[in-house]
Amino acid sequence: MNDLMERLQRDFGVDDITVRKPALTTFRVKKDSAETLIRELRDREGYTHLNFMTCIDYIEDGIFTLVYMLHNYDKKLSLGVHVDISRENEDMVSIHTLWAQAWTYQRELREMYGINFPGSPRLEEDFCLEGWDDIPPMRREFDTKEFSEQRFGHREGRHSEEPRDHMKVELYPNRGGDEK
Amino acid sequence: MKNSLNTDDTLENSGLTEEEQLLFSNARPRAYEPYPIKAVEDFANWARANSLWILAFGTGCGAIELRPLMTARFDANRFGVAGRPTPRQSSVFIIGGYASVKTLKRIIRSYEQMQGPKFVICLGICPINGGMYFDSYNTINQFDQYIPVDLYATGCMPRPEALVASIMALQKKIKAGECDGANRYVENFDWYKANQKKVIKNWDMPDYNW
Amino acid sequence: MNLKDLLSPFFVWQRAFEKPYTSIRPTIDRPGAPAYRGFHINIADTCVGCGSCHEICQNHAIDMVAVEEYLGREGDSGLRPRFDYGRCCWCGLCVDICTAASLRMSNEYAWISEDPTVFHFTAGVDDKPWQDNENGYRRAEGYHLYPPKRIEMEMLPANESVSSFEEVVKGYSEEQAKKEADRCVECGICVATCPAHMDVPDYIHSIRDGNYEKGLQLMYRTNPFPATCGRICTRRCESVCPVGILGEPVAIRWLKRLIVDQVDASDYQRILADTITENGKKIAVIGAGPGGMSAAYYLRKKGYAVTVFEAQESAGGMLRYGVPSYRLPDNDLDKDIDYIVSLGVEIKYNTAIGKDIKFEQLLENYDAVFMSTGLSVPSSMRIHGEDHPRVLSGLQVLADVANGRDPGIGKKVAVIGGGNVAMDAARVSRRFDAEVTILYRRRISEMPADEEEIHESQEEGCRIVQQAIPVEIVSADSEQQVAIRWGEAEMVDDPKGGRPRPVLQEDRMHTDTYDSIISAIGQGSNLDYISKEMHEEFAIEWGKFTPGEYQHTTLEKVFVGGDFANSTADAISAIEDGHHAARGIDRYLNPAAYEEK
Amino acid sequence: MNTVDEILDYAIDQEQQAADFYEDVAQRAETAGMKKILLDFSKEEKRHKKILIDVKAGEHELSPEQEVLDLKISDYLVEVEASDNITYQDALIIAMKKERAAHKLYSDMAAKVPESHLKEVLEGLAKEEAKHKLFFETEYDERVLMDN
Amino acid sequence: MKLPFGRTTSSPISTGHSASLDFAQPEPVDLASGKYVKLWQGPQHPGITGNMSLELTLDGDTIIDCKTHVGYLHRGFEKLMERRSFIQNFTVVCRIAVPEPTFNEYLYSHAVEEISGIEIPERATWLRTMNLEMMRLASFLMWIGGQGGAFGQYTVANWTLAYRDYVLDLFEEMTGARIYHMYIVPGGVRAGLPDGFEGRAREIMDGAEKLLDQIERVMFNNTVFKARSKGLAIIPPEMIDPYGIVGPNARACGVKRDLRKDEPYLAYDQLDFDIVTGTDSDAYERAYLRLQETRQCISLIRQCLDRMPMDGAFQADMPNVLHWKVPAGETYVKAECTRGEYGYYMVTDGSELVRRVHVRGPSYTHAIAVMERLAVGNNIADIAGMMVSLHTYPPEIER
Repeated sequence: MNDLMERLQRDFGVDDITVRKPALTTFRVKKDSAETLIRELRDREGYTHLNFMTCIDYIEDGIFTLVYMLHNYDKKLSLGVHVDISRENEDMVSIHTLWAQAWTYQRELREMYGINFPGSPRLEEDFCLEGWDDIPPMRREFDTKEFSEQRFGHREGRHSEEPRDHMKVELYPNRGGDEK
Repeated sequence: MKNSLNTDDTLENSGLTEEEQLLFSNARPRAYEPYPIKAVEDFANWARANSLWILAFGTGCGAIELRPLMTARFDANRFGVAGRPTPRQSSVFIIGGYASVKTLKRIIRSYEQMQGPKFVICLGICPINGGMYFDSYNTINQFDQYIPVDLYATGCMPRPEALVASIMALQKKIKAGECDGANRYVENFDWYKANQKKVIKNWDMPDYNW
Repeated sequence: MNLKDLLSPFFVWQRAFEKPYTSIRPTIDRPGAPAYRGFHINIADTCVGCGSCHEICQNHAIDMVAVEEYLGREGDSGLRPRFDYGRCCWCGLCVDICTAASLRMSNEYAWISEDPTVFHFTAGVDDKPWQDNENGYRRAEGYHLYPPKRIEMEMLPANESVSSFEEVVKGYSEEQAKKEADRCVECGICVATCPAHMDVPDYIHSIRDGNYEKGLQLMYRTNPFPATCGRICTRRCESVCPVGILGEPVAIRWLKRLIVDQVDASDYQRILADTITENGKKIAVIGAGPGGMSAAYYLRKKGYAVTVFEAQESAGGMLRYGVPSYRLPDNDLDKDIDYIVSLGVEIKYNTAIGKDIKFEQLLENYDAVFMSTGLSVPSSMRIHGEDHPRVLSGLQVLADVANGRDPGIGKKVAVIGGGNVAMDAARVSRRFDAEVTILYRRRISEMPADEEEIHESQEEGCRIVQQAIPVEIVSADSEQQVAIRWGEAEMVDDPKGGRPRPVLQEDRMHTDTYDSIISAIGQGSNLDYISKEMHEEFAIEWGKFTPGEYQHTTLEKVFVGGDFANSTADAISAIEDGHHAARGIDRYLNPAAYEEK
Repeated sequence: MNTVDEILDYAIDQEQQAADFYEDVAQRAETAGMKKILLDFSKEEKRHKKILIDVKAGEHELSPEQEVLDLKISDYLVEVEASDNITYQDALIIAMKKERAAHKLYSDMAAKVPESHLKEVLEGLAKEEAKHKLFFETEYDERVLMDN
Repeated sequence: MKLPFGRTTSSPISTGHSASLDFAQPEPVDLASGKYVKLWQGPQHPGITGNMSLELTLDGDTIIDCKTHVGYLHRGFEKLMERRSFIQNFTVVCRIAVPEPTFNEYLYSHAVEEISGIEIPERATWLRTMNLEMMRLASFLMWIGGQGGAFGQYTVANWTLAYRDYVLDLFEEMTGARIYHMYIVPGGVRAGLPDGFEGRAREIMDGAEKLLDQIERVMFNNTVFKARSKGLAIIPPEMIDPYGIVGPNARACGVKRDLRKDEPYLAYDQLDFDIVTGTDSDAYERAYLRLQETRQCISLIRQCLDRMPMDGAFQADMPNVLHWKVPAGETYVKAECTRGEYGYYMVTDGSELVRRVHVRGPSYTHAIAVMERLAVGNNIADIAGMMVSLHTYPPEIER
């Protein structure tokens, strides 16, 4: 494992290498070398299985972290390849030629985060949603509760009290911390 | 050939293209009128109550309990319940819990295609007040906003026994001639349509499918 | 295709002779399993309305609604959970978290209606057919969603503690405190119970965040004696803490103490940032105990010039002269008092009203007067021989020790009484190497003293004789000694209610000889400084003031608080009285500011 | 005292005297609070008197059989005087002692009289006084012996 | 013409994807010519497992193109989980896969435990293992019924679905619910076994074993079933990795991969079982393999009952879940569900809410990429049976 990591560091400049558990190591790679690195891992290092690919929205840093989880059946090791891209309209290299399910993931990411993967088949088609007219829902700034309340509404007749506030109002309205 | 009723009382079908508009009717639904003789209507209701054909459209988790219901252990066939693959042959629509917007569109289509008198049972909490997915961006919260509902059975999921109970309750209601869901749909058609169109943003089907 | 495969399916006929799967009457014959998670049952009388179920419900299916009959019950918010069966997913987390174990589930599962708006009910209040169902899900033994046990507090071992006045309770470490703070369910019932209505959940939250400065700020909003209360508070909050119903209550007092211990006194000014805008009005406060100093603090913050008159040579009142330093070290008390003084509160020590200054003078010279002179006169037993020189008062013993004087108790001591003063006197006596016997008229479980105090005094070797009624003090053979005749008591239930009453059994009398007898059966107020004429002006009953709203007395300028004006007679109540009087005084002197509200 | 009415008249008179006594002490009491307590005591005695008047009029019955709890608190306390600056504790002691004395008086009398109907009345009065004593003793137990 | 996978057809086809995975867009089918029919199957169609739809292009009754459409059951779980606390999420996750909620509960709990360093007591690992195997049994029973039903054998469906209900009865007793058990909770499980459970469980296992024998005779030895399933939708070994095929679908063509053995979790390393493999992954082989795995489940459940400690703690010491902060971390945990590798990827940031959870279900590839590929060239009548034979379950695709 260390050998591989050293080589990846040397050849691809990966950083942020973290051993999460014996069977899982994650590292970060630059967007430009990501596809080559993943292809290399698949073809030469035996990481032939793509468990999944997904995305984490770090809205506070303005980036999407794409995660490709690769698995080596012989060594029973998983590699989490992290790739940071900008949240703003940045394209990512498609890996649909590497795994047959990859384009589905890319289609999903397109829909849920709005990430573009040029060349990926059927990218613009609806995946889960239909007639979606808001920002991609998995983005952190999308407030699903508020959306649901506005669009679908809730049945009326609900009202709840906080025990603490209720007791203050009912039992000691003029006391307690009223300063400031 | 535009098989329209060229009166003010037609549907716009604005979701359809010019070409498609020719293919679909723009007639409004008509309410069911009971037989003028009460005994006949009662007999019809008795017959309806004892031959409830369920549309085999598992719209949500509820579908999982429909299978035990229909198979040997709970054997709903003895209540005259049978599953039908097409809406045209079905009289009962069981909404199996939550309905995503995408499914709601299909539900509406299927429901409108069903022959009247037709009945809707909502299973679980989600159609009542959003349930588990009350804050989801893709599931509706109050099913009766879109399709009239005759019975609700709460639970998550309601057990097959609760389903049997709700079928029995539905039978009772039908026999009493109180299942007017389909007529409510007709009477408040514009209200229902407006609600439906509020959540279904790509309305590309006729306003009334039958 | 072979013949076997063709014939094999006919095997199905064999099944015709087996028992069918079909259940004949499914809705009747098949109740849910004994532990089925069906519809909710709440024992509304056991429920305290803490709202943890509401808090944990991921579907927002539980509303806390007011139920009239439970409002104002001790340790009860008066709210009860109301379930929305258009939301509930029957996960049972509400049952798991229920602090009172009042919530459970039945094994009923069918509720069918044509109306979607009916699926709401307040469990245990609304009548539902499953309320009396015996089956259904309950939390399993050994399964917890919060730690039921308190983090143990490190204490000085009893054999060490009796030999010095070193503080017995060591206090939590930061890590321990974080763990203990984690146990809080943030219901806020304690806030209502705390006489001062401290923001308990909030400052506990600040411990979890490690933000002690915020914790200190929160505490000073309602209590300027956090270092003191963090040690010796009677902690009514803990007695109502819902976590304590099934486990041990959150150690609120020790957590409060931790916050103060974490903050250095020199940082108080910066953290609390009490800026004072003088408003030119003068207030006199009589008594520098917790009530007086609390009033002084909150009045000073509002810009009043406050002068405190104290008969003793230091401030603190009963906290200094009545609480031994192994419970409340002097420098911790000083931490609280010094901060109040640092805001510009003037204390006139050794100034007794009535003797050095006339009460009427204060009324003349100040815009308002706050009195909080407490209960300083020990009650007399009124039994024969009580004036024997070897009979001492508990308060006097404690005051002597606080002042560094030898209380002269001898080596074999009897303490009479079961309150905190009695316990303190007993434990102080142990520290003077005396053999201590505590005589109490009732049972240990009925002692008004703090449970921990009782426990620790026993640990330290005090012998408690319960149901012992002193009858007579008699002279002993030696002048240095004294004898007490006491009789055993039987507890008899009072048909009119109230605690069981001890009745002397005249056939079981004993006489014991001691070096001294310390009487600590209660205290009364000393109102001699108020002239007889002035007495007419006040509503005083049984030696105690019965103040009106905002601690206002019938005399326009005078506000009262503390032990002699409340029924609880503890520090935290006095602190709230002082605070409340400060509000009242501000309303009285500055009514314009309150008009709109 | 040979008739029931005579005995009752005596008892009524005793209650009136007690009420007068408290009123007298109240007049002399220095503090308003104390005054109020003593007047309350006086009121209590007047209430007792009312009960006895009712008994005499036949509207109320004494119940000599009932069990009345004896806390025995007053038995061992010192005698105190009704001075001008009397304390609450002492006022209660005086009250308890007074009721105790009355109880004892009626009990003694009941033991001496041979006529059963008179005995019954006296025993009834004794119980009545025992109840009054219990009232004050409970009060003492609650208010004075708080920590004991 | 001979198709690479599937059966022969006389019609010219345009496949969606070629073996090299370069996605050159296929020649558009000239629908206007009237030679071809476009047909939507689903979402309202009894032959569809769960709600999804297949957009089929037909030449006669042969499928020449298949596009899948999912999303009818999309509830946005991953979004919902980002705004619920760690304890609340455990009640949500089971809804992702209705036939097998337990795997979600276990994996979610396990991910949380792994990041926060909670060790669960031994008894809890056994209870979890048994729970998972019972779930597998129930799910396989339903699947066998489905496979039978898809080829017209409703008798089998009536048997297995009814028998599955007995397994659900066990669940009800053990966990308090039939479908959404919510039994495996972060930190352990919610309760031990009720009194007398073991006896009842063994009874039901015996019955299940007998039932499986009967099914083997009436379904697997049935000429019709054989005729329809043999040679249907063959998955060649070279498809396994590029398509990410896992579980029974992969094992049926001889790939010996099973997470329970390869990367043992819970108590699987203490249980005695072998990986079942097949030789030729067609619908029949896959079905037969699942039948054997169902038998294996029964054996595993019995082993659990034999060896499980019957007392002791079943929950680790937990912090107060009302404000539970899980330390920052990242993990991917997986388990072998009936369909193969089910996984939870979790990223936490030290707050009271999870930063990101991704649920990886095997149907993601089985129902889309694999399905689209295998459907081509098959008869439309077989499409339902083929879908069932891939054991797809849409909610885990769209979540």
